[in-house]
Amino acid sequence: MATKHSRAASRLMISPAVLLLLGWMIVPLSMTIYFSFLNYNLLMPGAHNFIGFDNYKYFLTDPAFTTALINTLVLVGGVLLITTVGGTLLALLLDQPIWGQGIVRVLVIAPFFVMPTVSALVWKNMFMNPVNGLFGWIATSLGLPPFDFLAHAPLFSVIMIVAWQWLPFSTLILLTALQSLDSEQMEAAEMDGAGAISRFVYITVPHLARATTVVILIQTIFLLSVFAEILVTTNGGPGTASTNLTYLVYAQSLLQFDVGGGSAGGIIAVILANIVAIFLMRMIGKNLDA
Amino acid sequence: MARRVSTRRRVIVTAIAWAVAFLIFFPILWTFLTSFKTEGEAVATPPHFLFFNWTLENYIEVNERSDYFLHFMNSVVISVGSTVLGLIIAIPAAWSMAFVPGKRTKDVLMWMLSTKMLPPVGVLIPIFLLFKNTGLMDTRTGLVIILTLIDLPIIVWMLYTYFKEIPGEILEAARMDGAGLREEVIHILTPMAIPGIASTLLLNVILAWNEAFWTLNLTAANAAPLTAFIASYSSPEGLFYAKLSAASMMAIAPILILGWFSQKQLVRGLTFGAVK
Amino acid sequence: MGQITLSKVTKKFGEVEVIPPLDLEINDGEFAVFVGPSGCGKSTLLRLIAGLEDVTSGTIAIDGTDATGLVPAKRRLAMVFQSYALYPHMSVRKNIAFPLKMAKFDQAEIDRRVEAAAKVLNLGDYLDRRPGQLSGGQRQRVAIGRAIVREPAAFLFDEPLSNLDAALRVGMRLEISELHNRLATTMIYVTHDQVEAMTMADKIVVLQAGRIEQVGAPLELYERPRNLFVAGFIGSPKMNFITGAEAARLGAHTIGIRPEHISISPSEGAWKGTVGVSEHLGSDTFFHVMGTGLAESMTVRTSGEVSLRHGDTIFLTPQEDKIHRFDADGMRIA
Amino acid sequence: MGQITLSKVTKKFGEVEVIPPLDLEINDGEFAVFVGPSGCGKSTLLRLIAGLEDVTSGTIAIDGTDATGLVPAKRRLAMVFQSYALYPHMSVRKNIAFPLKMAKFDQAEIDRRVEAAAKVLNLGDYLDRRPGQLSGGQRQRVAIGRAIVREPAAFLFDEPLSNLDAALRVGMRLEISELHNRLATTMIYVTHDQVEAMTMADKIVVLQAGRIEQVGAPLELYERPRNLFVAGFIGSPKMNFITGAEAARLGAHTIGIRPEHISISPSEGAWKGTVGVSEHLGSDTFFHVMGTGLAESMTVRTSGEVSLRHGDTIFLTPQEDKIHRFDADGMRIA
Amino acid sequence: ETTITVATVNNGDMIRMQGLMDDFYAAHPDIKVNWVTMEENVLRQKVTTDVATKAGQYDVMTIGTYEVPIWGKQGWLVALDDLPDSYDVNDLLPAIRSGLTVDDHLYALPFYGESSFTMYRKDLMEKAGLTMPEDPTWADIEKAAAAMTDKEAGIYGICLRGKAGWGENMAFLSAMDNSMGGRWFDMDWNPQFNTPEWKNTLTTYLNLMNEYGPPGASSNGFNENLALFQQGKCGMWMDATVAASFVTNPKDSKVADQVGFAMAPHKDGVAKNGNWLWAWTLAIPAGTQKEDAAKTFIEWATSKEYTALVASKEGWANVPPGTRTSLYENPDYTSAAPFADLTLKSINAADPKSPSVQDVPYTGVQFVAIPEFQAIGTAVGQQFSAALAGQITADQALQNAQSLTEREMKKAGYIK
Ligand SMILES: Nc1ncnc2c1ncn2[C@@H]1O[C@H](COP(=O)(O)OP(=O)(O)OP(=O)(O)O)[C@@H](O)[C@H]1O
Ligand SMILES: Nc1ncnc2c1ncn2[C@@H]1O[C@H](COP(=O)(O)OP(=O)(O)OP(=O)(O)O)[C@@H](O)[C@H]1O
Ligand SMILES: [Mg+2]
Ligand SMILES: [Mg+2]
Repeated sequence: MATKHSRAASRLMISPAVLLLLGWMIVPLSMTIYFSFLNYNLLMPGAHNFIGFDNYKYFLTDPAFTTALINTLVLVGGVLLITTVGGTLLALLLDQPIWGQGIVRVLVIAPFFVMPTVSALVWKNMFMNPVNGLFGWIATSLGLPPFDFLAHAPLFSVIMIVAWQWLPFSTLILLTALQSLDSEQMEAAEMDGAGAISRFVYITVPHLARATTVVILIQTIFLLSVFAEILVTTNGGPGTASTNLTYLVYAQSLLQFDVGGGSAGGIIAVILANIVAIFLMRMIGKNLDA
Repeated sequence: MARRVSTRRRVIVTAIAWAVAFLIFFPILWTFLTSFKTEGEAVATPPHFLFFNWTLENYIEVNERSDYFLHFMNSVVISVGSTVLGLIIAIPAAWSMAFVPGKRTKDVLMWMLSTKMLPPVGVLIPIFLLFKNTGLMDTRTGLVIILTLIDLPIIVWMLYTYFKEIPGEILEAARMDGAGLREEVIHILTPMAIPGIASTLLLNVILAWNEAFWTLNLTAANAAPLTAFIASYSSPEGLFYAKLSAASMMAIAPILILGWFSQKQLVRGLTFGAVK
Repeated sequence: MGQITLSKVTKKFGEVEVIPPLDLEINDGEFAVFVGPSGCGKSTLLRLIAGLEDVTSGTIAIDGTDATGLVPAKRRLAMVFQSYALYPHMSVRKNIAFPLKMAKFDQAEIDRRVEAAAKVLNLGDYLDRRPGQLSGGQRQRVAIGRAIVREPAAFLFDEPLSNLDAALRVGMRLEISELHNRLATTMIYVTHDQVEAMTMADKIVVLQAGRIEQVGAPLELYERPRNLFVAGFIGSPKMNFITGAEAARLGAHTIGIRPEHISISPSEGAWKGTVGVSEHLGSDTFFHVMGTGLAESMTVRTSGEVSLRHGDTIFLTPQEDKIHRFDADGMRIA
Repeated sequence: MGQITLSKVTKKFGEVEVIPPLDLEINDGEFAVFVGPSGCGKSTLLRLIAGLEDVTSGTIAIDGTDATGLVPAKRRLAMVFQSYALYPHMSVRKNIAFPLKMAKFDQAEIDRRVEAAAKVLNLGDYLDRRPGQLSGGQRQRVAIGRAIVREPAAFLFDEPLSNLDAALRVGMRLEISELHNRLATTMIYVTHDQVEAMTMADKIVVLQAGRIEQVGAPLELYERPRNLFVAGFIGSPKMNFITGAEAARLGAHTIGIRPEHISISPSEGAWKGTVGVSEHLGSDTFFHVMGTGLAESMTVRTSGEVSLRHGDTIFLTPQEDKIHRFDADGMRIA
Repeated sequence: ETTITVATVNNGDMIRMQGLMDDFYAAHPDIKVNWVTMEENVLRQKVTTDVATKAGQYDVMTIGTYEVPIWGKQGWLVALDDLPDSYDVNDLLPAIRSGLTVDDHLYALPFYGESSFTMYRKDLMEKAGLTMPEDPTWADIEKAAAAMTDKEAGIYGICLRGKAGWGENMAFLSAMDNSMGGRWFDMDWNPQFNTPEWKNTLTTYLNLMNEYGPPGASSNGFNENLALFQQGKCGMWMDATVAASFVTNPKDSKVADQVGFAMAPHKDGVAKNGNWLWAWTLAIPAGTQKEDAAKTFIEWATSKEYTALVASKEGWANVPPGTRTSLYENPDYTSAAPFADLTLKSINAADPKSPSVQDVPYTGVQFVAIPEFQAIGTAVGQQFSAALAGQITADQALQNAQSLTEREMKKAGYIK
């Protein structure tokens, strides 16, 4: 495979993608870094003087920062937990012989196609709204006071909405993985005296490890930048109860038009995202090789 | 494992599966139903499930108010355009990673993916300024470029996992048969990877269709896709559930239908090499 | 202990009857080999015995007790699969220990048995590797190790060597034979390799389309095939079949003569023909002889090197006592 | 035309030298077979000739012109891969036409040649099928078809039959041999199957760890192996090797004698031993004879059925003129 | 032919205008209008970014009284000094007009204007045996709220904004604080959240909402409350005067004929009502290539003729209110709109130049007209919203508000 010709060709062929992505990373990022050292508010034109690390200082000491950091982790972790556990259970269910499997699959996959904005709007208004929403109605008809999801469990609500959107994804990957499990392996375990639960624990779960890693990697990429769902439902609130890093940076740069502060926040978010990325890559790199 | 599954068990499992699927699907169904209600019925307590006066009023009103077709076409052009452009760039890259792997191939792939983790808000203002200065603001071209860039890593990865499954011997055979690099990619690799390319295309059309940050922030009137269309229904004055539902259905229906028709394809491609 | 008795066992997949009613007895300690063309039901039969498929009707008894309704785990049988079906995420040690762990043995006993199995199979050095890091032959041994630790009543093998390369196959064949000699446990072995069947079996079961064509010791099948199918199936290169006048002369519809039972002469003999392709293996030479008027081509084996060229005329003489005679139904005429 | 000359060719993968400097000449029209143990560099050598890998040093000439730097497409060689590497998305016709299309032949010429190839290979009925709808043997033929249409200077085959089942393998082996007779084009064929090597080759190249151990006609290698490695590698079952006094008696460090060159007798002979495992194939029986004091176990082949039981005492007599003698370096003593 | 792009907010009057464009096109066949309708927050974010970076995506922007003075001062807007006589610029309500004027240049034309007042359910008041004074105090309100609340029946005595945002809950709370005698900053720009006035404001607000408000109030903004009120779930609602036409429109409102109006409440003894002043206006960003067409359009959209057009097509009750004196002198309007009187009164009562009974260094009633206010207002709004959701106490909220405002003001250099 590897002759001089093919190696040269390989370099040529990969370079457009690499160069584009490099450009995509470097150009805006260096502008962002530059802005992050300026006193630059969109609403105040004129000289944008250099202020050193002040923007970073303000961003990092913002009381909302720690909350946002924790919220980001809780959000990503929570959704991952729900989608992997739920996805596994659902995949197991769909792997059984059932009537109308095709239709069930179609129903289950549907949320994945829904725009985040739409799903957030629908959940917020038609389900979670305590007065007009269906959940409120269900609670009232059960004689309970309606629960105000977005006020009293804002982060949880956002997690639920996001998890709803991503559940189909994990379910499908895990289902495909499940179906790829060598049936001889299952039979071998059966011959070895393993019951249904043992087979699940010792054979199925390890078999799904690789698929789960991929689910985690892909979802983390998208979950780190969850934004529309928060903007539409809670605006990061009440207080900062559902503000994640992305939203905090958004609030800084687009609600306050503080480009300097927002850029500093963006850089911090980039750094944190890369820490997560490195961590994930380690994990996945290992698991994908095996 | 072809042992008998008792009918009773099958009935129970089927019932559970249908119930769960129905629950998962319910929000969409409910939106669908609500879109045919009047605003009053939309918030009625207790809710009306099926027995209400079905009306198309909301769809008519939404259509009058917004140029749905323009937004729809924008969405189509932007999502398909960015995906196709992405594929054109990604196919050679994936070829070289899959068939001429070097020591750093994996690192390059992982680096590419990590660019996807950059929070877009962090670079919005720079991009905004760049777009302004290059005249890309509010153009389909601009959005196609941006979405191509943000989805490129995913496209490369998906193709890479697909290409890796293609035996290198076939490409070598083509080389022996006198094919140059171009012929090899065009006549052999691409057609062989059609299922993979198709599912990559589908997934990325969906991702691009639903992308709501850049499409909202870099468009005004001309290039605004359906994400912008839905943004104008998010909380208007007065009762709006029915209109919101109608607009929502109009925004998601095309991709939902596409997704349903191609779900087999999509599922195969979605696995990102997770399943061997 | 490990006597397995199948009585009137049938198996249908949907409407298709893959196994018509079938009786079979495998004695304790016996090495039984199932052979037959692809799709004839070898694997299905093995899986019925293992309990991985339900019989459609009939009974399966193990050591005299009815096991028809038992789940696989309860039948005290161990199976080695064609793909080995090792658990890829467990070390060799864990793989081998798995059945014991499932049977709730205590750790000390597990360790003891795993060590013992590893010793028998020469796996000591690999206990902490994953299956992915082993060669084909080593994997094979792990699969066997997993089978032996439980001390089963019988072993079931489904084409365990078909994934190995030729050289390794020979080695593993001998190892399994030795293992059988050592453990003296009943083994049922599915293969479609002639040589494996002939060299390993105490008893060969020849199947065709789910029916048993013949059961017997290898040489018995070789020397006295019950019908044309068995005659053609056992032996390589294939027996030469001759119909027509020459067969009628011997009072048969078809006669068969193996390549090694024909002698060759440049000058005189029973049948005359011309040499076609000849294959020189060093130790033997196979001549394909054409134009004898008896069959399209007759294969003849000679030891060592005989130099005959393409197109040479030669004469063939069968060893009369080695001629097999079959009637119009293809059954042997005794 | 298709003369291939390798001079001082070496190949390193990173630091590992897989092929040390190697010279080899393959003549026009010759059928050369590369054999050797797994990992010895057979495929690598073939791929170097094909141009699918770069040589680290040395030159490869085809028909006298240096081809070392040429891309595969320019070398006028055709290759048949182990997996056939058919293009699954093209019909058989398109598959076969592909090299012609790449060479920009006009459509009429392409059609003519495809038809001709299809006729030669009996593929006429399948031209519009996809590879996925063909059997293993048919696929094999399509791969060959794709190779022959371009009328290459030479064909390269990398274990083309190893994916086929035993019966088909025999058939395809004959077909390839016939093809070679018909086309008289140079062929280089990699295999690790003894029988293929012996029956097909004009010239066998035995490789070990990238080095050529011996080059010669099949029977030459069988009868006069240049060293111990070749002696042990060619022939199945393996040659028996004896060292020590018995060898010294014949003025050698090691002597070798093939199983078929030893005769057996219950009462008298040169060497005495006891019968170990015996393998009855019907046509032949192999006895593993122990306790001779010469080697751990000696293999003896007898034709047909000889009834000896495990533990019987027997006497072996080698055919003196068939004894191979080797010196302390393992080289043949002429 | 010129195409102008108009960025606008998705509220009822604006959407109505989009349906009436045929009239404009008939008069100006050479101009085509491209609408970009957005939710308020998105709109604000996009037009601000656009105008500040001079991206030039829009030729007309819908902005509020908060932006106009700031942007006008920056030179980001086209001054509208040469309006034709037929436009009758002097007809604009003085309070509104002065809010859109910087250094004697008018920078935007008001599309509609509003103040805030109290809307209540006459039937429920009657049932409770109470009457609503025309100028109620907070004590009156609390009494009425308590009397009207019937949670079993899904009736909540009072609905107020709770959704965080400087234009959402903070609009209401800033105005309410004024009516309690408080202010945002003292004359040295020190935030005042540590004063008794703010404490009083917040505790009163929280008490009202917790006892008598609907569930989920912390995510209710204007629109959510409107929906609630229209369904008859609210006894009282203090909010923008424009809401009046919606809640009295029988097509959308179940309680159309039961709505009464009163001034925004105030604390006993404080001579300021909690009424704000706001207008949605149309402005032209400096640097647009299509200034003339844009001017033509905004003049049409804010003209008397447009008002008449709406009246003829949709009835007088639906015309955009609060911008022209002539409207309030028109008997057709005053008779169709029972709330006209109080609307005008409320608008006139609002005084952005001196919003509080105490002295302030800033202008604006429900906002502080400095660029930093959006950020601060929203951040404070989040704290108060969190207090309403019960996540923190009122004291904590005030304390957080105080410290974060100090922080931002320091960062911006107002205080050392
Ligand atoms: N689960 C199944 N459903 C339907 N038919 C089946 C099933 N399993 C096997 N069969 C059919 O039963 C017949 C016997 O199959 P079986 O696998 O036992 O053959 P085999 O002798 O093992 O063949 P091979 O040598 O190819 O492994 C075949 O015709 C096969 O198609
Ligand atoms: N791309 C490569 N990179 C590094 N080492 C390689 C590569 N390809 C082959 N090798 C090494 O070169 C040696 C020769 O390999 P080659 O494939 O030529 O053997 P082979 O004789 O064809 O074996 P087999 O009979 O198993 O096909 C082996 O040790 C192999 O590990
Ligand atoms: Mg089988
Ligand atoms: Mg090889």
